Amino acid sequence: MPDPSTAEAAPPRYIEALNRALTDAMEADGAVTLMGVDIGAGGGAYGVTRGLYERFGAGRVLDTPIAEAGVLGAAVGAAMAGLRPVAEIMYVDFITVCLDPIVNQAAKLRYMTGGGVRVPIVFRTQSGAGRSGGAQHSQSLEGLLAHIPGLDVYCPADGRDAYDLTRAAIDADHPVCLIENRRLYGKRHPGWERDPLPPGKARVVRDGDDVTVVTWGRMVHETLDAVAAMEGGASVEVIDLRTLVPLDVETVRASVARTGRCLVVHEAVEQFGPGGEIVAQIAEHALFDLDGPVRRYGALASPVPYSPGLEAAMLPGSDGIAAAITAVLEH
Amino acid sequence: MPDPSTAEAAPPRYIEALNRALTDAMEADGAVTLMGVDIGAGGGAYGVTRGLYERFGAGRVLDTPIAEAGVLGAAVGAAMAGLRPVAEIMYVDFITVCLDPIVNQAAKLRYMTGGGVRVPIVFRTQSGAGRSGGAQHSQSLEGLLAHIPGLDVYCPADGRDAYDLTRAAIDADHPVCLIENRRLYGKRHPGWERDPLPPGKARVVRDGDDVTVVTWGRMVHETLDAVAAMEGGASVEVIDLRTLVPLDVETVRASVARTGRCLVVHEAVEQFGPGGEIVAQIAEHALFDLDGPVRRYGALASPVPYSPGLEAAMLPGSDGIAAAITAVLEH
Amino acid sequence: MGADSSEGPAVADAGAPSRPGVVDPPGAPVHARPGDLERLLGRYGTMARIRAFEEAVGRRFRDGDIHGFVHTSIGQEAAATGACAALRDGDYLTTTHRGHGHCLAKGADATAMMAELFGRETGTCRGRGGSMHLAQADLGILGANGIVGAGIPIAVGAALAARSAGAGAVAVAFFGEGAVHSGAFHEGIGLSVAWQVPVIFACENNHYAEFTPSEGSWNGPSLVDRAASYGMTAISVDGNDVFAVEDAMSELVAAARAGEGPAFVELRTYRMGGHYEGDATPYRADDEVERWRSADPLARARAALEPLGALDRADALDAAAAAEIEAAVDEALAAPYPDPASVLENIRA
Amino acid sequence: MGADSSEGPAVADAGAPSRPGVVDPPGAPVHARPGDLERLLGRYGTMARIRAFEEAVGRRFRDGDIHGFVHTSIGQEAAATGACAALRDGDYLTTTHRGHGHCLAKGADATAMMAELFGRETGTCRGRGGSMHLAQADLGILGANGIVGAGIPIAVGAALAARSAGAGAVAVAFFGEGAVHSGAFHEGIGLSVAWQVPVIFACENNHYAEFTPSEGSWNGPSLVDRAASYGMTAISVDGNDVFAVEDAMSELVAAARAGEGPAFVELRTYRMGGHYEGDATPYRADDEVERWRSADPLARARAALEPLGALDRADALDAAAAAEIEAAVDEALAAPYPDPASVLENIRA
Ligand SMILES: Cc1ncc(C[n+]2csc(CCOP(=O)(O)OP(=O)(O)O)c2C)c(N)n1
Ligand SMILES: Cc1ncc(C[n+]2csc(CCOP(=O)(O)OP(=O)(O)O)c2C)c(N)n1
Ligand SMILES: [Mg+2]
Ligand SMILES: [Mg+2]
Repeated sequence: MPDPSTAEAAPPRYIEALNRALTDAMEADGAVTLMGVDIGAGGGAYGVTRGLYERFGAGRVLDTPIAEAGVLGAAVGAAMAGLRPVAEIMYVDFITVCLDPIVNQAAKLRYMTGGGVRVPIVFRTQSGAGRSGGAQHSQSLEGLLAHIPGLDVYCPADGRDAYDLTRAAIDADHPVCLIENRRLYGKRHPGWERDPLPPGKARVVRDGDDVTVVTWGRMVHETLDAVAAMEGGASVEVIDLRTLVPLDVETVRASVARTGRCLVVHEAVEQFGPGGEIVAQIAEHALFDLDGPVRRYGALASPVPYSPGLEAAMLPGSDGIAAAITAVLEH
Repeated sequence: MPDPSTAEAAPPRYIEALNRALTDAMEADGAVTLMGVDIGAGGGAYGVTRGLYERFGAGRVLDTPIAEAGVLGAAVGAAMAGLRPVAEIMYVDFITVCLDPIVNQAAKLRYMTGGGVRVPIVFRTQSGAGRSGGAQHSQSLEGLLAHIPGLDVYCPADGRDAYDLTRAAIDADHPVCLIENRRLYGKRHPGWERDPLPPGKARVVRDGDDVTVVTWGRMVHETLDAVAAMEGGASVEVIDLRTLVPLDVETVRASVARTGRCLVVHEAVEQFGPGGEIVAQIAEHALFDLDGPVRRYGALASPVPYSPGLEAAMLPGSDGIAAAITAVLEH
Repeated sequence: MGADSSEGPAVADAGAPSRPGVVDPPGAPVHARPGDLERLLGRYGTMARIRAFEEAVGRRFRDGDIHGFVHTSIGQEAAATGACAALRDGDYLTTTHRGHGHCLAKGADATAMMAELFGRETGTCRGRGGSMHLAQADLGILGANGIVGAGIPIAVGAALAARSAGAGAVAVAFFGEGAVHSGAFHEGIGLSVAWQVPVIFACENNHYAEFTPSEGSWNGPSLVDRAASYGMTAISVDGNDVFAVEDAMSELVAAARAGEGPAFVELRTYRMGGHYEGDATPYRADDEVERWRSADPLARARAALEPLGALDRADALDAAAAAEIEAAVDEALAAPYPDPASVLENIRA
Repeated sequence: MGADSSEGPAVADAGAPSRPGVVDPPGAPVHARPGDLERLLGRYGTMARIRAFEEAVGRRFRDGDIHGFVHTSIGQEAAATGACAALRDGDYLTTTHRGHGHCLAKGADATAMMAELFGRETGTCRGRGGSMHLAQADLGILGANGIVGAGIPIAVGAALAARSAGAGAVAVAFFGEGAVHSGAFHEGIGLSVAWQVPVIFACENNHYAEFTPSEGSWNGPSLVDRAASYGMTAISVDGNDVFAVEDAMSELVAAARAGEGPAFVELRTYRMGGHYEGDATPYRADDEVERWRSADPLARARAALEPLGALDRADALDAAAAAEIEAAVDEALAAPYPDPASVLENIRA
């Protein structure tokens, strides 16, 4: 997929990779149809869909009123009737107003009909705290979605995956929640020339022997920063899960079998959060590989506070990650 | 609280305990106000609120149209303005149509206002699969709610707790999700004469030395059935968590420190489900107490199928629990 | 959806106070002209099949062959039959927890439907869905739904896809009058108006939402005024007159096919049974039910067939329907349950 | 809510195609009689304070003192001022992401509000909420809201509680015209009608929802027709004429206090700034903004004050507002940030 024309000197920004993936998917298949609030003429709240309205027209890039439950329900119907909708939820926090079409309709319809329908639909959304978005614009809710059988959950951490996972999500014949990270939109990440990986395949971002850190999304970069800044030269393996569902337990298990120690890092709240699944998978299947406790490091059990100092205290960051790695190593 | 007059020979049914708790709370405080679809003149889909409309009138037992998001939003406003609403969501599956008032409003308002408001509200709902309710009427979604800071989550497993946790939920000055189990409604459980326990306190339902089973809701009874039927006389400790938030990690940890083995059982889907939190708490803080892997046993990662045989294959039941206990013991 | 009678007390014996009555039933015969005989017999046959199906459902439920919640549509056969008569292959519909009639009228096979209710591998959904999730994509039946209102935006989306496909197909959303208060109704209707897609909102007003009478309970406008306020054609018809329904729907469907956008129709009818099988309906007066019995959609069709001398043919259709459904029940009861090992099939595609 | 300009490309430079224009502004002076002078000066003073506050917000945002998303209400001061002038202590309101004006007009302290925007411990919400979650329960301000439409049912519930309390209090839900398509609007309004509670739905039609003009985009009825269809009083007033707003609101509020149930008012106004601070508004024509500048609510109040010979007093109010807000900014900037160790306070009560 990285053909010569896209393997330019500077890798595209994450947001450009998303835009390119949408463009390429729309070029490749006339059934791909975008819908969402301000995604058309306005180009999207953050500009992800910029230019698509002009290129593909109002019939394939549908601006909608602020009626997300209706829009997503319509996307479900459109998917069953032959389109491949990509419906945007401007912030993942807003799934609270439109969860039924995701959870009770899209996720279940193929199963409930005994395979009688396909629901090829992408729920595009984004999260990303740390900029005083306030409690209703800062949540990381991928754990809720990952708990619902029938939904894939993809969380690209860099430009390459932004492109590949968007294409994979649109190509899939089942519903996918694609959770972008808005604090990565403006970033150019190395690795654009990488071969694409499919969903369900984790990526070892950094090799190491002493401890395995399992993470995804923006926390991949926070973890790399933490490791780079750590004294003492512990050898840290960093795994980017890329997709929570499907979950690549094998790669995690193989790494932990070597390192004997594990830390799971995520931006979501720790309490009943997605990290529990990964810890549980290890505790259930790799307990005797462990030389020390497997730990989670996520956000505190609090709504996201507005004030920067409070927010920093609530969210995981590179300092905290470094401390958590050290704690796991020292145990 | 169990005064002589209520300590009758046959314990009340679970549903009667709920009804009595609502009645007593409404008698005790004129601000307690019920609202929901068909809870008034109709007495509730399952009869939990029967008689309350006649006793307290239409001003305190409000029938509503099928508009759950509006009703719950109104409950939030009413709570901030001095009432103590108990809002019913007929099935926990329907939180998908009304999650915003729960997650983005009720759960966060006190925090977001720096303590400026109190939101004393109870979201009453019920779950309980295994009777071919189909994929949209059979989910166990307590894990979603437990992941949201600001929400308490109570799951009474017997009549005593049905009463006590309902009273505690209504008395709390913060939002509580009270998840009843409809397959327990008709049951009379021993232990009605027990002293009430507060939320956040787990209950050791059965003492044992070889393995700890942590569970809640209807699975408490399935576990007891499994243990009763098990051959070989393994000594199984059974803990009913009663409330997921607050979570009584201490009782679990102390038990596991003794038994060295642990199984978490829940009716919810295992994948990214609530069991992960409990396993993770043990793996993080009690790893070296373990003599074997800590395991989860929950529902398969599937929408709940309608056909009884499929549903039985998907849900945890006493046979499966017995097998899981045996597996944990044998490891 | 109803009481789990095996384990909890049913609501059936609730002593609900009396409630405001509902409107009087319309009782005239179906308005048919002589040339309509064959068409009327066709519609009567469909209604008879739905009636026979629902009656069998009631019996099999009481016998324990139907495992989950089940809601029948006895008394509402003309709405399903008349509305679906206005549709053709390629058109879509969504329906509700009370959707057996719509599925049959759109062409679903009674044996496969019954097998679905019995949870069998040969069911329309291979036993995975049950009554509340009946669906058959190749017939355009995009599903019954257990979430009130949820099918409305789904139909809007199907209509959007139909418009994109350009073959003139339409979508119909069936729903009860209880759904109009939901956000899904408002958002779905709003989108249909914004996009001007070919969808018909067919609201079966059977006067009750569960145990609550819909008239007079919530104030607010009539169903037609409510829908018209969004800026679309909105009409109300006698939903127990199969021709009245068919004629009205045919007009609305033709306009939608011609690109004139969405429309709404209220089908005034009555739910003769309980909300769910097992509901003893303490919340409504017996004489109300009796009064509506005189407006039975099948009886009214027979009243039109009588002067045409076709009652014997109607009897034959009744007999054929009874035989078909009996055979369907037998065949479905003999069908295998799904293999439990297949429980994880079809979660992803 | 807007671009995180520090890290992603802002939408500001999007080359959006031209869109249909919006309605022409109403430009007449506020309609005041001589006896109204003191009242008009009072209202003018509030509007001047809101204007000064919002302008300071813009400056402080550009200087980096305001941390999150922020949406100002320049051009909409008459709506907030006139509407809140009809309220008294004990009444409730809910507002939106664009709620500074409503909070000030209902009596919130500018210093505490500014401190909140700066994330300080002395803020109305101790720095936990920020602009989108401003609240002050003792003034009946039940919160700004980051979820479009969410405040509507909350106000309905407050009105329910007010009715139970029996002291004649009312609740006002402020929201933008973009919210009327949401399920929350429909369900909230529907409940208010069902329950007949004392709530006023105050819809500020500033003609844009983010980057999308609201006129002509979604078809459907006018705001007033939409609301009237639920069976409540629904009126539209010139939202840039502070007296027109106050008079209309006073009537609706009096009726609500008297037990006549909910009502709706459209306040026609215009958002002079961008959707959020930093939005360069490529989606609208400069001349449209210029035309609306002639309808500036403060200018129109001044035009009424001029013949009354009170312009100097208006100038004094401007100066006082400027001084108050400047002091508020200084005091708020000097206030401490919350102690990070307090991050887990007030999650449960
Ligand atoms: C969102 C939601 N709320 C509540 C229910 C429970 N429920 C099932 S059917 C029903 C009444 C529906 O009434 P109506 O729409 O008139 O349809 P009818 O049953 O009369 O055909 C209710 C409240 C539900 N299934 N979904
Ligand atoms: C449920 C939801 N969907 C989308 C958004 C993003 N959003 C924030 S403000 C806004 C436009 C609101 O327009 P309007 O109601 O007219 O208010 P205005 O900004 O004009 O004051 C949108 C779409 C949101 N905050 N909540
Ligand atoms: Mg009905
Ligand atoms: Mg607006």
